[in-house]
Amino acid sequence: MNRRSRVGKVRKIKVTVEGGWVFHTLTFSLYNIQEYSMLKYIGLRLIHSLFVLFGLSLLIFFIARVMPGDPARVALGPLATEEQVQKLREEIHLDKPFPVQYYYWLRSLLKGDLGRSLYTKRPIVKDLNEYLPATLELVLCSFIISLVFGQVTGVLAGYFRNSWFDGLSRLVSYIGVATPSFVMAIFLLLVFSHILGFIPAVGRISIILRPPPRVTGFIILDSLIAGQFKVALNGLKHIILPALSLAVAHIAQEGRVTRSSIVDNIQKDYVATHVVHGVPTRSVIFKYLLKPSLIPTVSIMGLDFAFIIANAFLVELVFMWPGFARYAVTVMLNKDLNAIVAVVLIVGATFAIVNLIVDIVVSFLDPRIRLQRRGG
Amino acid sequence: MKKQLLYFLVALLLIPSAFLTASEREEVMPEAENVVVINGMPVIIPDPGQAMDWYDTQVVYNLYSPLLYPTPDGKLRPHLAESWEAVGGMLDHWRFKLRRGVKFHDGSELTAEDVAFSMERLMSLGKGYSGIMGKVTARVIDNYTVDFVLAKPNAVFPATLTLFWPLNKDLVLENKKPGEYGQFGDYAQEWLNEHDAGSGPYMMVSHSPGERMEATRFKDYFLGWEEPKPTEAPIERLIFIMNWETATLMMLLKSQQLDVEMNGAFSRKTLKEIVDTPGIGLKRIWPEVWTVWINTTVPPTDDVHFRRALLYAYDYDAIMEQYSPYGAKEANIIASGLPGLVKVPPQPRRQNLAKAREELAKSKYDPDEVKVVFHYCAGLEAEEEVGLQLQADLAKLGIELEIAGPPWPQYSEECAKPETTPNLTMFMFPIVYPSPDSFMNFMYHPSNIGGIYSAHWYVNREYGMLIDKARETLDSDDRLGIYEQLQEKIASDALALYPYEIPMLFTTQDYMIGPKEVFPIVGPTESMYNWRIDLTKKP
Amino acid sequence: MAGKDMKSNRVYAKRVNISKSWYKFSRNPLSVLGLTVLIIIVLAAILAPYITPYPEHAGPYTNFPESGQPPNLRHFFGTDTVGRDVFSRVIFGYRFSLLLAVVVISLSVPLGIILGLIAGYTKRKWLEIGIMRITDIFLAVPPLVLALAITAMLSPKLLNQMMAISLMWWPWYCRLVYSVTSSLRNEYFVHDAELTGARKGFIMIRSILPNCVGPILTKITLDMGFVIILGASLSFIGLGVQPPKPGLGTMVADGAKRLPAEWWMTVFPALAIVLVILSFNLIGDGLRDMFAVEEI
Amino acid sequence: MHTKSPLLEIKDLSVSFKVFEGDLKVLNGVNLTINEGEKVGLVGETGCGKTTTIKSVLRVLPSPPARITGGEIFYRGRDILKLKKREIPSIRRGEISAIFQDPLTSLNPVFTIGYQLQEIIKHSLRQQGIEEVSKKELKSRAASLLKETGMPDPERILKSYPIQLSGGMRQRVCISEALRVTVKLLLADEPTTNLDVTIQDQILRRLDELVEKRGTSILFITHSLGVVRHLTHRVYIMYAGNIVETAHTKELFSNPLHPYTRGLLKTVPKLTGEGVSEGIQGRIPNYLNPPEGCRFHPRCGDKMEICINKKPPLFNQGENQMVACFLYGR
Repeated sequence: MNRRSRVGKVRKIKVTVEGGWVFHTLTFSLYNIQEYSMLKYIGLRLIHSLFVLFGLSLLIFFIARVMPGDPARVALGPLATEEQVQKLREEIHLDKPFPVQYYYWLRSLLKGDLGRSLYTKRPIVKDLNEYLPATLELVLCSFIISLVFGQVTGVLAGYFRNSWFDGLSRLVSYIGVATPSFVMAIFLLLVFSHILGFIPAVGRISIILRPPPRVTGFIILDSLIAGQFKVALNGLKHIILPALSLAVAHIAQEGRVTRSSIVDNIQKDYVATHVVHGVPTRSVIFKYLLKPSLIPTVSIMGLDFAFIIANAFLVELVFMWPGFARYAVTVMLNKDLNAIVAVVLIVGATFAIVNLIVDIVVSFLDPRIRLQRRGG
Repeated sequence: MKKQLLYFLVALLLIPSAFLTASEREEVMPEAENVVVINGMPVIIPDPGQAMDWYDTQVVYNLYSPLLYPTPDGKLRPHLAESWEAVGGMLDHWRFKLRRGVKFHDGSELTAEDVAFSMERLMSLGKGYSGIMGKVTARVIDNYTVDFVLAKPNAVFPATLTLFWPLNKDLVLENKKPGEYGQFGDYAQEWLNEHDAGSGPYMMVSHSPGERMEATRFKDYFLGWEEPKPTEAPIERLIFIMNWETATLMMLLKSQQLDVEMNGAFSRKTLKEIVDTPGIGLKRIWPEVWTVWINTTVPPTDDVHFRRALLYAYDYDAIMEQYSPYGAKEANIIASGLPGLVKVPPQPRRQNLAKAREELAKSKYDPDEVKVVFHYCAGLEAEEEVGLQLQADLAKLGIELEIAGPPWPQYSEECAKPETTPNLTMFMFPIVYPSPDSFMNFMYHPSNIGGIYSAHWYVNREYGMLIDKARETLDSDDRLGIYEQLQEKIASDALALYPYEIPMLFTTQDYMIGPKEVFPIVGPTESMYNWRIDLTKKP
Repeated sequence: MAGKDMKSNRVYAKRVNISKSWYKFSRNPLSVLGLTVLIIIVLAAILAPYITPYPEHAGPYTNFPESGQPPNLRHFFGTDTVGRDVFSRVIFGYRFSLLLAVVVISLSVPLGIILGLIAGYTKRKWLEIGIMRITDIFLAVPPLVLALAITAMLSPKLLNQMMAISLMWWPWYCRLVYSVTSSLRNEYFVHDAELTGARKGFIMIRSILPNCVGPILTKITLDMGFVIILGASLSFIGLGVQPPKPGLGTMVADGAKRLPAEWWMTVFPALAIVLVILSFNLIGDGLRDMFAVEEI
Repeated sequence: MHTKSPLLEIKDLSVSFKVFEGDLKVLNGVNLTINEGEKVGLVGETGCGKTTTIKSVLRVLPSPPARITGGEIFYRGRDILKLKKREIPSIRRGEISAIFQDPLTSLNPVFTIGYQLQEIIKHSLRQQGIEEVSKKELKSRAASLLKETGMPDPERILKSYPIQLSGGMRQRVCISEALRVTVKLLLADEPTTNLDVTIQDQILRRLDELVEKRGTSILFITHSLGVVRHLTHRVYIMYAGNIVETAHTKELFSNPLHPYTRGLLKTVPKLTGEGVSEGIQGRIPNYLNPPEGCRFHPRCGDKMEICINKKPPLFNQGENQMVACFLYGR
């Protein structure tokens, strides 16, 4: 125990296979949540994340450095003269050795400057400010969809286990998990937009509509704030298909985890105790059964969120969603070094924060984690 | 109880699907009449000092006015400048008299001050089309006269000014941010990404890069808006969108959500579908020369006989026939639509396997022992087709052709060095400014060799001398003579295979009238001043 | 529970009894179906040059008059825009997908296992900390994002794709093995082995590794599916198998341009991807039952 | 001392569990009666069907796989098995209550003790027609319940989660839950098996006191004859889904009749959870294909021919003793 505590303790290792999905629930954390006060714990985790992000930036920088290729030439295009290219190379320190480049980058990062994108020719911070909300809107939306639908189907399938509904949800889950989100996107696009013509296929709102004044960057919210309900509804319709194609796999996944957790818990004595003591069925299912059953679902949510973001990289391409993920793919394809580092770090930071939130939420849901005495 | 609960919850799951059934159509009804939606490319840089890609140029032609304008037959006509001359016959000193009463979008008048400032800005930034013009110093002579002094004599200089769009000096300086250009700050580069400072037929309303740009009609445009016929209307509002998914674009076109598509990278199948779809059609715009560069520095294509053998082996008609309904025709070293084109005899234009074998026999390579590599830009099916056709043809000579289609950034980067450039690389070249120099200087001048514009890597001092000589020749007929001489030489060196030339194809709704004039260079045709809407056909 | 603990602290992993394992596996008919489908797919991919109707269509080949044909008897899945048989290309596409999966797994799993064993077993803190912190860095972003960045920075080739994905994959195994190892590190049977003077490598491989076999095998099966998804995703963006070689993701992306009119160019390759992943997942479920992977 | 009117009467209850291989006939015609105010013990080996019996009474048998194949359960004259679903909670809330074997798992780990206890009290009070109870009132009721069971510092306990309590404390909480209102019948399923011996004793005494005080009937399920001897008036001995013998506690211990009971008594006081080690050879039978006739016959030292073919009914032996064995009748 003492030997390990310096290194971090593996809190829980679980490789669960359910409905064709493997959950890498390797919740490994350097710090035991029960060893510290909440504030201190958050602080330590953030410091750890900073360290990881630092390593990540070093890794990307290193890879970019050893790769062949000339970002400056790519950025300026075929018509640029050699002097123009050379000038740009100096401007972005491409002519300097690796440590010096990294030093310059780190120095400007501390000033809150991520450098300029060679592709959009704008400060990257500005690009992120522009594109990130669109992706967050999409990801949150699909996160909510997968949460709600996953929970409901999971609870139903667990409670009515071995019924037709359970069978159906199992079938859907197999297919949902085996279908990559970009394939799902194309199928949904084909069916709902091309064949049925129900739903608009591209962008955040219809082309001729003017986006509402930006407040949050979330078009649906912004148009509600501006009182443009038509635009909000239009935005909602546009977000359905991409959000759904991101969500399907996770609906399937969360549904299966919730189901197995419900099935686990429903056989526990305490459920019988509640029933025997006359607690109404509704309370038993939606309170006493759901809360403990939620714990495994919530603890895979951080990973879920990360996968939704990653899948958004492709889904945004299919739906021409003008978001961060499409921007990320474009800068990657264009070898826009600064922007690549920035987008990878943003994804890493988001992931770290979401994971931290998830861990805290789980510890609140599960007093066993929060209150367990050390060494138990 | 259990069952009821189940049914209730299943119904709950189904509620969102009610959304799916609501119709899209009624919501898309335009707010204002005459909205035209145009498709462009991902990020547009609508700043004349930085614009470089043809997508930028298309947009800039709508927001700004160039100093000189091309004519549909590839010559020059006055625009912001009323007249121009080489001062004292010296080709390195040009004087331009400006048109009076030209208004910028903020109502202020365009003066020599603005023009000179814009040229200085272009030169200091060193971006965009500045490379094409060379080193230029601007001098204000009076309010409406400006002199440009060049580092090297250049008879073609006026033609390059179709790519020079003066900006509103006061507005630019008002909106500069601190930057590396001293008192000029950043030359308002950032501001100009999302605003305009021009005098063109349209004014920018909003721009979110990579997503959408909107512009409205500038009523005080100096060329004036002719009284429209009762059945026609000028276009009031432009919306540029950035989308390149073929299936999506087709859907937008068919549902009339997209009026003009000028990205133009559709495959043959899609083109056919467009022609067959009622309500939309194709418009032929500027010509593009489809070019397969042959790298002359790597084996086996460093042997001129081997190169010639390739040119004779290719079956030109096979693919051209497929595209002839869309205007494909034989290609030449420079694009048709330019004065000075010669149909050069040494350039093969028919498959001739006997001759190919003959040339192959003269070459130092044994066809069985060599491999030829062909690269094209990923996603461009029409380019892949050429490669596949060539592969089949070369197989008849026993030559193996390897085909690959790397994505654009990798592709253009490969072509930055002779040793990484594949044997064959395929591109489409439009005319950038109305002169054969637009093809010659960047493709064959020894000082410009390298990159996609000259992935043949053939350095020939004589070419350079001839190009420079043409630039020093004032008389245009003499100049064209030099270009003709040059083309013959180039053809005999077998630097490129030309599958065909085809006009850029825009897909438009049938209710779009236009373009009134078709220009051979990129940009002016796409100025929406050139287009109208037929109110009788628009639903 | 009490009885189980009392029995012994020796290796929990049971000796693999093939017929018993098969019995457990085959109790789930879906897993057997998955295995059958997978075997068919693998055989088809291996024998592709002999069994596909038009093997030459998997490479550079054009036949414009035949292009854009809907599915028919001569072309089960129709033809693409240059007249190549989609069915033949799908089968050849499986070759690249499976190859990718096999290479990635066989590169990353041994690396992950070795590093995980070392990190979990070693007494040198710096080594343990070092290895685990490096896995942290690789696991800090979803594998798709980092693999995409790396493949894009390298040139797009199948080989680079393999390298990039392998680089993303070993940390999962490293962490899995590490956590098992470090939890068994102080068990009696490990101490016993140490007291008998066995070499460290021997202890790691003979005493500790067998405890990881179940989860690792299950994870491998499911990861095959994951890697195929990842590969298809990358080649959907154009960073995988280069045309004219058929990559399943590339075919989906190319075909998508012709939606909805010529749907078969997209739908069949897409379904092919779903099918192979589905069969891996079904097998994974069966393996889970077989090893009864529970909380370790 | 206690009235003779039956409170709970189980008649010929048969329950089987459907599993992949077939039907497990776990209960094979169980007969059991509890009178008002009576303390009854139900003794048998692990796996003989004790828990299934009380789960049937409480109607919480997991179904499927369990199925009641025959019999009736009368509670104050009403057949519980024929009650409609919505009528059941009223019985659970005020009439019959239960304590389960494992205090560790019978409390919900993610809610505080106070929350769980108060909600149960609330529903039971509602059943008695007391609709609105203030939170404060609920809390003080919960606290006093805990106090009754001998819990120190009930205020703190209410705010705790089960994980923070020791086994004995948890079982006290369970007892509080079960005795939240004055119930008629308490089914206690091995309430102290998982606790250590000193605490067992304390808790059993406390439970006994509480039951006495309230006049509640209790069915003690246990495998410990010691517990039965001290706490109950009457005992049922169960073997493999059958009641094999019943008698007043004293009579049973002085004069056991059934061979199984006799074997059982020989093991006292070394009884552990590991089955009957000394007295009786063999193990409890497989429910998939239970022996024909008397289910005990394969292990019985006194078996006769008839035992192999015919299931013995309960024969009256004296006033209060009944035994299911052909040794005592035909």
